[in-house]
Amino acid sequence: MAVLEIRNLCKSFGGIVVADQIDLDLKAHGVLGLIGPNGAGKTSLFNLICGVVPPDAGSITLDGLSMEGQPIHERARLGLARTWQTLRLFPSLSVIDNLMLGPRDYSADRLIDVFLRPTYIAQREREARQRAEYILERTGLIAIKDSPVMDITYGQQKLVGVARALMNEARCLLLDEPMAGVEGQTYALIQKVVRDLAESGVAICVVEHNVAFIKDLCDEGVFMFAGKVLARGSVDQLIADPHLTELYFGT
Amino acid sequence: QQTSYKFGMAMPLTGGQATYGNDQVKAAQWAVEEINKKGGINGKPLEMIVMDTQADPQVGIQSVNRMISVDKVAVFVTAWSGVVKAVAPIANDNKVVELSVGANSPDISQLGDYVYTTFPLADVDIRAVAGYSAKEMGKKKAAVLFINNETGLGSATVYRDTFKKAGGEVVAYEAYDQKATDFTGPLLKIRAANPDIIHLQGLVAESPQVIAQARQLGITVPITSYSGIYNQKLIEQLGAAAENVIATSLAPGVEDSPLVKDYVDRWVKEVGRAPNGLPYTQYLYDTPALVAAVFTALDKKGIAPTGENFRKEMLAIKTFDLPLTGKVTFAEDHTVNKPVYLVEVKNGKWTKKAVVGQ
Amino acid sequence: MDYLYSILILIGLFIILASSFDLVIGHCGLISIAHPIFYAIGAYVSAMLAKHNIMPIPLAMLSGGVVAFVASALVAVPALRVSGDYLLIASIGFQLGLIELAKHIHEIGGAGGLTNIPSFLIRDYGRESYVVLVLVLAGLTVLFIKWLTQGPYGRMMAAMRDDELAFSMLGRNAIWVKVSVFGIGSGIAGIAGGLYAHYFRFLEPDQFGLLQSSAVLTMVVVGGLRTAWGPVIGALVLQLMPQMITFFNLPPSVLGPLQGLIFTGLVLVFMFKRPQGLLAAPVIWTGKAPEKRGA
Amino acid sequence: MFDVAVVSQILWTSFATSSYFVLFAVAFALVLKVNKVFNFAQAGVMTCGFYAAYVAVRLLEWPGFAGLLAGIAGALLMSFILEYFGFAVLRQRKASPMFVFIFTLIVSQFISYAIMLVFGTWPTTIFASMFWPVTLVGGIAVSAWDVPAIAATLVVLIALWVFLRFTRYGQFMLAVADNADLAELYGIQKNKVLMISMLMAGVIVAIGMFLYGSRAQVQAAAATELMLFAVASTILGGIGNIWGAAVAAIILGIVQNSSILFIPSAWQGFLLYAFLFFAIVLFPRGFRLPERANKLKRTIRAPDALVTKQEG
Amino acid sequence: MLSIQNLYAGYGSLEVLKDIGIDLQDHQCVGIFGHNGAGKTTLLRSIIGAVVPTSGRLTWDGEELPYGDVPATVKRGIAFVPQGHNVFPNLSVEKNLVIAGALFGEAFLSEVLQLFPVLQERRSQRAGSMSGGEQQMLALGMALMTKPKWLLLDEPSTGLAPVIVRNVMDGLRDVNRRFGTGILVVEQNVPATLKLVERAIILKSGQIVFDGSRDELSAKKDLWEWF
Ligand SMILES: Nc1ncnc2c1ncn2[C@@H]1O[C@H](COP(=O)(O)OP(=O)(O)OP(=O)(O)O)[C@@H](O)[C@H]1O
Ligand SMILES: Nc1ncnc2c1ncn2[C@@H]1O[C@H](COP(=O)(O)OP(=O)(O)OP(=O)(O)O)[C@@H](O)[C@H]1O
Ligand SMILES: [Mg+2]
Ligand SMILES: [Mg+2]
Repeated sequence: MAVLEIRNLCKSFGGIVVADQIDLDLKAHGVLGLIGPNGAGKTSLFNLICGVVPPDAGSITLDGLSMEGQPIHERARLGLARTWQTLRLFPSLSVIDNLMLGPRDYSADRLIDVFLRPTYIAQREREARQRAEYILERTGLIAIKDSPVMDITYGQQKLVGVARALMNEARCLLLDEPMAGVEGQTYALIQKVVRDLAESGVAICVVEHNVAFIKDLCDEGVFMFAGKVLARGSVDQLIADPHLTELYFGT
Repeated sequence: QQTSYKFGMAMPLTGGQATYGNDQVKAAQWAVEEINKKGGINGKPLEMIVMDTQADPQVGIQSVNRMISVDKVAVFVTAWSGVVKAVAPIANDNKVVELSVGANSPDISQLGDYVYTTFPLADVDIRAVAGYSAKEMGKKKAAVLFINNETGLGSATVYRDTFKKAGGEVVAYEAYDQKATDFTGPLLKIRAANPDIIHLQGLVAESPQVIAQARQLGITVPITSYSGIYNQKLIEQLGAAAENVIATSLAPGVEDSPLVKDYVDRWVKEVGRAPNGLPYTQYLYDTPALVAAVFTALDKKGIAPTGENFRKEMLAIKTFDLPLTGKVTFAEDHTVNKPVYLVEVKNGKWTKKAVVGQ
Repeated sequence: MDYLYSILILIGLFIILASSFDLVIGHCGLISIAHPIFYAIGAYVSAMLAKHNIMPIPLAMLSGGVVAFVASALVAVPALRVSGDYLLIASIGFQLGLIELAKHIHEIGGAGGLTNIPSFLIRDYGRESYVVLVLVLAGLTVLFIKWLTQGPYGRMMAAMRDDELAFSMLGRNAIWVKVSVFGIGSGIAGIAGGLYAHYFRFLEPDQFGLLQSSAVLTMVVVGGLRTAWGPVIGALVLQLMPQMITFFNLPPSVLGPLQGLIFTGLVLVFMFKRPQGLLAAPVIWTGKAPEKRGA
Repeated sequence: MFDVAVVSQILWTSFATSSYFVLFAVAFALVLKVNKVFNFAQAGVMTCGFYAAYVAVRLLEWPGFAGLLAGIAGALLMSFILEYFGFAVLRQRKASPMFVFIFTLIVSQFISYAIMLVFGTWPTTIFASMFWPVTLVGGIAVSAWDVPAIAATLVVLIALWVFLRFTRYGQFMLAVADNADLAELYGIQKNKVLMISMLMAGVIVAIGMFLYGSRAQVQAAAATELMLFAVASTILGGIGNIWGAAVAAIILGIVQNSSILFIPSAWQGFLLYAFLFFAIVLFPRGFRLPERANKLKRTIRAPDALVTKQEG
Repeated sequence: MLSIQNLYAGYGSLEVLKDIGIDLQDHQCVGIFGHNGAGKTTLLRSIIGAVVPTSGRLTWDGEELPYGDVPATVKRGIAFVPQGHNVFPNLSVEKNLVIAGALFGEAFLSEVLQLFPVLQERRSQRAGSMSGGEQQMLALGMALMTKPKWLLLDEPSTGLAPVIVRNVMDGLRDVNRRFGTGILVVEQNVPATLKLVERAIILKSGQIVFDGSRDELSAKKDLWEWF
């Protein structure tokens, strides 16, 4: 059964159609690669799923629950996590503090709890810190865990974004160009992290222009163009299609 | 024994009201110099401690506290209703006399044993001008235009009630906002009501403009106001439009007393202009004289000049004859009563019209 | 001595006001300058409750805080949805609107002000006791805010200030955080209002206008935004400086403007010398010292 | 009460008086947009402009036009000092926006005290007389001040529009407003552009003050109140939208003047603020025009082969 | 010739670049590669003047570049496309291009629009609402509008689809040939870049570990492993 189901999703900005009757399923244990030329509507699709942009029509369900009209944070609470193409880290926090906000545990978020259950909150903090350190370890960022995020390189910032999304033990994870600007050596590392996550039952969707990366990572690919899903199949199949190749790689 | 006698002076020296406060303090200062030149309090100098209140209660509280605790004054002079009320508990608690000069809110009389006013309350001159308009000038339909703040509202009510009682009818009763820079709306409403006299209760800052706009809109009936607009500048600014404007004064004018004339001449000579709010400065000029009179009496008897003694002695003397404002008598309700002088702009000059309640 | 006491009390009250304002405007990044109106609400509510003997004064002060807390929600819930600069104007509208309203309500003294507010503690234990009370409460406020902002909740506020969208995407409710913090800050201001009312015993609506806002804001910013002790230093310096200037013995004819000139001039000098505030906040949010926050 | 003559008189006069509000609001909005400063020191600049004109006309007895120039010079000087010795320094030292805001607040107080010290506190006007003769136009009293004021404002607005739209530095201002650091990468000198925008605001404000001061009395602290109105207009007009601020200033001006016809006078102040509050709650983004997205279209298409394949 | 000698630069106490010496011939195409954090961005930012070097010399044809004065450097003919946040988000695409070129002589707009047809299509769109890749194209176009003699690019292919990467690389080669613009490009996408550049420099922890022609790099098997 699909974790995330998108049916007949439509959205346009003026004359620009970014989602044209999109139907898409994200399955547990799977990594779906989303490719397509610039401006195809990939980021917009993520924005629609997350509630950043309201759709013109269509429905999105997560684990069978409709997400219509839910605000962003409610969707995240249901088990949706994403990274941003434009980073969106918290510049006034250090790397580890950026991650510490990630866990999908909101029981201590109410101000009243700060007064009433201090020990509980302290315990939560410890757990979150352990988890953050574990994830930083796995993504190779542990050495810079206390640096301000503004002082680390672009490539590292990208990884912090991915790591922050990993903190949320989400049902469905959306990665928007996680590798853009990241050095080649890190590819294997991230691929392993993402694959492990998929194996643990998470549905993952990755947007990437680095086809080699997508090919190694994804079970299946989707090709988008001008807001439409043009094709779905294994990444090799997509690349083999001469029409898609022309659109995406040029001739 | 005392080597000098101190009293406090807490006035707005900055902020929106400083226009008046500064000139009033200057007047008081001249008076203190005068008194000291004439020998002070039996040869001992009279000292005035000046503090800024910004006409703000909180600042006023601090200034007055400072004068009482640090400078140990037995009596202090202050003005502006907010400050006068805010510092009243301090005066009462410390048994220090508070002399209000120019706060015209009627509940002054209920502020406690140590709070007195040397200035007639607001209703005195408003009542006089309303009564005079209805009775002597024979006006039947009045319009009231006032600034929408506490004093404006209070005075407007007094005018309306008095004018009605005197047999007139108030055909328009309009307020404008404190921040307004244009007065067409209320003026048009007044024009539509077709009054034969208009009473304007505003601040110096905008009153000339209100009159100018009234005349521009073709309203030619006489306009009365209170002492705020009684100054030479109004005539300069408005020219012919100032004709038929009537103001009040709670103190004798230049024509009534040679001392006042000397006083105004001194302003023109030393400062280059007439004081802002002439009558108020006259009262302030006279306050040190009042204080000095009490101190002198205490000094003669060899009584320590504490607030308590000051109050007792002041009430014992009861009536004071002061240089610029004439006789003043403290009434049972802590207030004083005075005659009201009416002045009118005629041929480009302020001319005396009448004295009410002499 | 009254002079000294009233200065100490005002310093204490301004420490409370400035610290709680810093919580709202600095730590939470909510640009509202209406803080004094919650101070006013606390003051008026407490004064009225005590004046009419509805409850004992300490309870009345607390109720003032509670009413301020609730009132803040009136501004926060609708206005925070749009956040940023719009909160600013909504808050100004709320502040000046309430002040206008208060001027028209006779029962609370109208524009002329509310007099004869019962005093508290002073009669039985002397003024010193009130000074102690205010200063102790000021200390508690500072420590409380320090504790709150250095804990996990402080981290949430920092993140929300930086990027609300990314913050929501982590499943956290930005509006709720803002409303809560705004409420807490306003509630504290409300209690301070009660303390003011029962010492100075006179309240006037115009006291709580934009002048007061800018005074408190200056304390926070000149002292140092987002620092525990910055607002304290700001309150101390900006409260004491004008008092010291009154001892300069300036000639009365130029006294007012000159005092103002010296005061604002000195503040400008401070601002140039320390453009991050007298105490500068660390570049990034740092919680409690790491050794403490570990096991 | 609601006859045509009254309503049109009110509309006309409030339209004329909104001229200076428009200027103050536009200047404020410009500095907010380009320099990213809530410049409360504008009150100080306004005061300087006014008193410079006052000195020229009343004390030196120059003609009105020279007075206007003097006013502009005064405001320019103040703006220059403010930017060169104030904002530029603080910017370089990386002061936070809130800090700069407080700085402007203190500067404006400082200037007002300094002016008080020199000129005293008595309110005054630029010309000795503040009475402007009126002509009746179809029953409406049009004062000799109204038409020149409206004309001057229009001229300023058009000049500003042309400047921002067609001149190089106007374009640079937009760029610096958007991303000042990036602008430097295209050879744009940030400091110069920011200075120009401050100076332009100075000129605009001086003209506004000249208009205001020839009709109403001004004293050292008066500018603050006038400026607060500009702030409200700027925010209502949508921050970053200079023309929105101008429109908001006119609307606010007219609302304030004509509300007397509908609202009991005692409640005017209160209702104005209530209006402000609810305007924000109901129109949270200011009175903003909808974005012009409709013109956009994709012209690059997928090859037909693909589209048919998908459908088939 | 753009020459960098004994350059040291960093942020506060952190020293990022250590003793960098590079001579860049006019009209050359040079690629800089290296790990995340190697100091590539810092190097470009020092040249353009956004980072003030702690020591060392930056000269162009013997003249010192104005340290720390970005506009002056740019006006001399050096353009820089930073990584991310590199367009004016609230202005239209066309305005972005016009403003970028305003200080640099007659319009060059049509050439740029030809290179990136999407920009032509979106002339009136708000730049901030464009997709990541579209913004990257716009930023490149803006840099070209300044008709630079040297073009410094910080990871220009980030977020671009392969077809566009190809276009960009072709376009850059074209610019280099037609106008003689020197190109200094920092890239992670080594294969694509190697088709463009004739010389490659590899940075490691702020120091140059390799500087040679493209063929030399291809020959060095050990360095290849490294990527
Ligand atoms: N708010 C908006 N207004 C107008 N057009 C928009 C808006 N947001 C996105 N677009 C347009 O919609 C199209 C799809 O954008 P989107 O960001 O989803 O592309 P993408 O597939 O993620 O591309 P890339 O790979 O370059 O990141 C783009 O052409 C973009 O210009
Ligand atoms: N503003 C800054 N303040 C402090 N340190 C910084 C700053 N910018 C970069 N650094 C540090 O300088 C070093 C080099 O950074 P630089 O951005 O030059 O690397 P890079 O080679 O461009 O990496 P990437 O490929 O990830 O963009 C890094 O260790 C980084 O943490
Ligand atoms: Mg995208
Ligand atoms: Mg880099």
